[in-house]
Amino acid sequence: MEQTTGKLGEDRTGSAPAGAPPPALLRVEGLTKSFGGLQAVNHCSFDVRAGSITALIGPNGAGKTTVFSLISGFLRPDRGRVELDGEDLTGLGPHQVFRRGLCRTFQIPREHGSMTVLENLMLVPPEQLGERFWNPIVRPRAVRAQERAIRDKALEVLELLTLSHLRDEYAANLSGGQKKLLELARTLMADPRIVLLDEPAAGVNPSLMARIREKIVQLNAERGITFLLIEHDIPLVMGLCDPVIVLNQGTKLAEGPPSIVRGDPRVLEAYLGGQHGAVDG
Amino acid sequence: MALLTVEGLTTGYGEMEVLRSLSLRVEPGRIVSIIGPNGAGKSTAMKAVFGLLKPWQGSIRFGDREIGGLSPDRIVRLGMCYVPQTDNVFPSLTVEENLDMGAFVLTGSTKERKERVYELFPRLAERRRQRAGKMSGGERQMVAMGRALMLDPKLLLLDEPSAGLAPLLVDLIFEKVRDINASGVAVLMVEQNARKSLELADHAYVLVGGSNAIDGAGRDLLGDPEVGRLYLGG
Amino acid sequence: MGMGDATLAKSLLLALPLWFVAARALPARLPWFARVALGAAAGWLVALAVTLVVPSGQMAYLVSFAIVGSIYAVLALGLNVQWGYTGLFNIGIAAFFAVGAFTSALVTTRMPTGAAAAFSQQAFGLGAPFLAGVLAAGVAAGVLALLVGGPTLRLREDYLAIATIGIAELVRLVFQNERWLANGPQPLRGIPQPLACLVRDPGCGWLPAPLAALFDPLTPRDYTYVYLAIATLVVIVVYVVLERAIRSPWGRVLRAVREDEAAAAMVGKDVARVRLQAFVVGAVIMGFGGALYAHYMIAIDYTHFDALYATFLVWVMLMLGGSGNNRGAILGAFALWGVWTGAAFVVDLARPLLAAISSDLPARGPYLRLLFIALLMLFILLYRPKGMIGEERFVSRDSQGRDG
Amino acid sequence: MAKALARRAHGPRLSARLRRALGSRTALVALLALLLLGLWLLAGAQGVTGQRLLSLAVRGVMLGGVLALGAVGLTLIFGVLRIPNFAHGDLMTWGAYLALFGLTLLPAGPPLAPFSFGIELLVLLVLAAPLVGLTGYLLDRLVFRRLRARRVPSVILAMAALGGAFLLRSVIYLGWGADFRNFYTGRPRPAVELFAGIRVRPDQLFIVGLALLLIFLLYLLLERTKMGKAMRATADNADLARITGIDTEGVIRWTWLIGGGLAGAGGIMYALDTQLRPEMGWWLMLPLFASVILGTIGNAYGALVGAMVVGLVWQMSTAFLNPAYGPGVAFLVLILVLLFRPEGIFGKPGGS
Repeated sequence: MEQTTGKLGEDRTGSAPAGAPPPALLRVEGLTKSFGGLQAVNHCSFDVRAGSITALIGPNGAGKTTVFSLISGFLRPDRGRVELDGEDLTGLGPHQVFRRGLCRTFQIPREHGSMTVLENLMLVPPEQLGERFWNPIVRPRAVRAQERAIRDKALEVLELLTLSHLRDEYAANLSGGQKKLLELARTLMADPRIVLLDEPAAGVNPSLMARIREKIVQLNAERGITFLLIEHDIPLVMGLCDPVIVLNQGTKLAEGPPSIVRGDPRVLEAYLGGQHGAVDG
Repeated sequence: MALLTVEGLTTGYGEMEVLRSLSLRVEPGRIVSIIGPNGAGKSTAMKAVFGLLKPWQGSIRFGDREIGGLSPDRIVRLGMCYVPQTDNVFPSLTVEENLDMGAFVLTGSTKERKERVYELFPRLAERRRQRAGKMSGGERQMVAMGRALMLDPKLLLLDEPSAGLAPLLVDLIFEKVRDINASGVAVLMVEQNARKSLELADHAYVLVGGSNAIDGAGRDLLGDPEVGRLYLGG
Repeated sequence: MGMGDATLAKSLLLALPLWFVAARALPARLPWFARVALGAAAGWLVALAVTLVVPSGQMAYLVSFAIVGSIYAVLALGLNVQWGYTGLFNIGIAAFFAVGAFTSALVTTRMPTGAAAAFSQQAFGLGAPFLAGVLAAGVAAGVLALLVGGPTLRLREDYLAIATIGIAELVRLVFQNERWLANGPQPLRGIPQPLACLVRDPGCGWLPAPLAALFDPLTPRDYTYVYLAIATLVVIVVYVVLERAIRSPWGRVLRAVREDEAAAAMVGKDVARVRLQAFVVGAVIMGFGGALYAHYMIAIDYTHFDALYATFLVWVMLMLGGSGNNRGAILGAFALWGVWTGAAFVVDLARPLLAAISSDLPARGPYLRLLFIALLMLFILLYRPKGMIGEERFVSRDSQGRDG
Repeated sequence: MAKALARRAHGPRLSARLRRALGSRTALVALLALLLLGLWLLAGAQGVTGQRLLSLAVRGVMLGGVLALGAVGLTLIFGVLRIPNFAHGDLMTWGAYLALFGLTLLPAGPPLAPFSFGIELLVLLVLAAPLVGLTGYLLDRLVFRRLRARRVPSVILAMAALGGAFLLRSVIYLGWGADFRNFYTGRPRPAVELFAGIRVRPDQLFIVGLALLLIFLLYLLLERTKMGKAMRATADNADLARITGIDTEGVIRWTWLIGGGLAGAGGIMYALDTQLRPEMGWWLMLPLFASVILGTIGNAYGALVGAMVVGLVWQMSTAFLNPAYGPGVAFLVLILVLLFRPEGIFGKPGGS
């Protein structure tokens, strides 16, 4: 198993025959991380298929958010490897991972509260001309032209997520659910290949939740964005995601279509507490 | 009379409401467990009881005294100790010094109390000169529990004592909880390991979405299919 | 030559900063050319009135006050980029200030020759024009910032403070001890005054005749008027450039990093690089301030760049005016410099009282100002953390959705 | 073999591994040893005799002792209260001037041969050092405590400390002016031979002795007393200390009294060895912070080790460098630590 990574893995992505299962866009292998004696993530391996909406579920403390942080470069793994479309991401910083098309959101939204919604979005596109100190002075026209283009794109994204009416509102003034939508909107400004959503439904009222869910489906279908999401709202996961990956004790416990995972006694066991369940049945 | 009575407790972080009108009771000398799916507000309930979060509404009574809004150091002096889930030892202090810190508010010799803790956790007695930061997760949990016991509390709050521990250690920790309880200390604990904690608890509350869903004797809930349904959402 | 002629030239030189202030103060709905014209008229009228009304002795004092105020304003603007917009705690302003001053001095002076060479040493003297000196000052300060910021800006924030204290000390030690570099403990003299030909007798050859005639009545004693125009011009240019940059995507990224580092990294911003950029830009501006100082003083030595004058006062200025606000930085610089110089008069008046307390005290009276400023700083921190006008809330230039 | 190769492919990138290796404790210690060796060789190449180098090393230990008195307090305040105390150097100055003030009040006795000072300086040491601690605590009550209540970030605390530093210095300027002063003017301070031709002044031996004594007393306090353990506990985890019922106000009080007191004693010793100047403490700040960071923030013993290293490097460099650059050499040590192992010798990698 271990030997099959290097070249072979690349070949697989490169020349997948038609009809074969779609290749893995994101591949996590043997990821391990401990904090002061506590093993948060333990030889965790899984693949995320391109074009899928994959869920990552598991009981509290299973290491889900840590896995997200390891993938997106906010934490360095002690061991293991993260690959995006065959490219090694391990050890890159968050901004480098971002530029390769992998965006994440936080469980508690991290909006820039003192900026307007529109500014929050306009911040996102990488390598903006005006981000270099001298350009606004030396090349004001080019900077403004680019700003306008970015603004148009931001307005489009806001339109898509039905947030247009809030564009000049300071982000700090948004409701919890609106902030979640804003997080999603920010990832869209980067034309991501894959988006990691950390509990998109937490603290969101049902009607807004329905909208977020609808948008995820739409973005997945229309723009081909792959989603990997951590979620505690099990009904939501069951209706939206395929496959579902169950994490327990920092490692993958089960994976499969929602109906099968749900019927898996090991999963219920993990939730109700019997780590033994998995071992001694 | 109940040792701890929580009635209609509502609180949260910032603007986010996490607990909605939560009520629970702990009788003297009992083990009470709070279980529930992720994000149900279990740890938040614990923090609110211990004064780490200000209640927005409702009352928290310890004995016959209202403690809602008191600071943790005042609550400690009333006889309630709290063991947080993580970062619960002083890593650069030895085991013995960690225990000394537990008895900080006491004056006079604490030797006898320390011996009692060592009796309960012989493993700590062997390692009393070792720095807590160099110990395994299970040993740290014991140090933290031992430190809380130094004050001879009437009520011990445990936040997920089994989190992150290997299966064998989980059993050991639960055994210790039983021993602690047998020495006359009431225990209120939050657990993700629902099955184990239900086996142990005299009474248990299942929290869903920040409020009580069901409660009952631990053994009864253990066989209740409703509990599994609440976890995996119907 | 009559007095009246000099008044005209002086008032024209004074009109420059007033023009800018007036044009800014006029309502924005007026077209820009109207604001420029009205501002010019208003600025010149005020300048003329001031020159006519205020006695020339006091006027000279006011002008030199305003020059130093302008130099401090440049330093405060530089610090505002670092602290106000990015949250970088630099307590080694003196380092960048000193490097700027000595660089400009070395670039613009000539190597001492003849007898002077025995008393005065310096590593090089290019005799380059003032502008080249200013630019070189900025570059040198910026390179120094790159060297200090590189290893420290990726670490926790207080490490930068410690490293900047260190670099300020190191820079001071170098200029104090290395005689070959910039005359060591002795002052480096003969730093040229830009545009001095305006007040000298042959006049500036390149100036068109009518203008030359206008400035003709000025005597070398009036040079400070010329320098005030130069100093305020630098303040205006730095201010305008910063305002533009801060309202561009650059400023947006800076604010994002300061407000929430992790969130900025989440949207792909290289936090360490953004910080380094802001740190360098701030240091370059401080370098300009140093150049401005050197050419005003004509002779400089290491004692001019101690932590009190070159770092602490600048901090209190920015905090007093309001960090995160360029107008606040300028306002704070002038206000505190006013307090500092004004306090000298108060201390003078209090001399008999001080003498009554202790015979040593009158001579140490000036230190009362330091006591006062230190108390002021603590007061601001405790009771008025936003300063006089507070942080400015704005959105970057093209981020308003309304006209889109 | 194949398995080993595969494992390598799974491991972190080469750059990351290299960084980890360079950031290890061994690497840092080796680096510092190399630095010292380099200084030694450089001095040797310039024709400095071995005896003089040895004598410089002895002086380095003495300077290290003075620095340690400041650094230990600084690291305690940093670790327990999270205040980067930029007023610490000026607290040292304050101690020296308080002693100078006391000397004008007390009758000057004869020197306690072979030392240059009389019994009165020892009395003043005992009086002035606690006063410095009290000054620090006062500053905390009036300034830091209010800022803490607002939960400001640590840079704001650093800024307040900077304000405190200049406040203290202005008081010193007002009281004593800007001139250089000495505790005793005109007293001879002959050097005696220690061993192998290494000559030191007896005062300097006293300084080292006192520094070691005070640090030993601090060791007893931290390891044996309840308050000392509570201080270490608070440095470890302030939130946990609070919920355990530790008297955090008492911890704050004692941290200032001890940290400030040690700074005061250090200032008096430094002034005894050199001179009194209002800026003397300010210029010590860089070596102090270098010692603290080298020895890991919050670790009192680390600060002692750090101070010794800085003292040694400082003195050794004077063999071939203008002695004025001593504090600048401390800067070099600081930058090396920040580049390779910012958590210091005794810290855990990745911990702040």
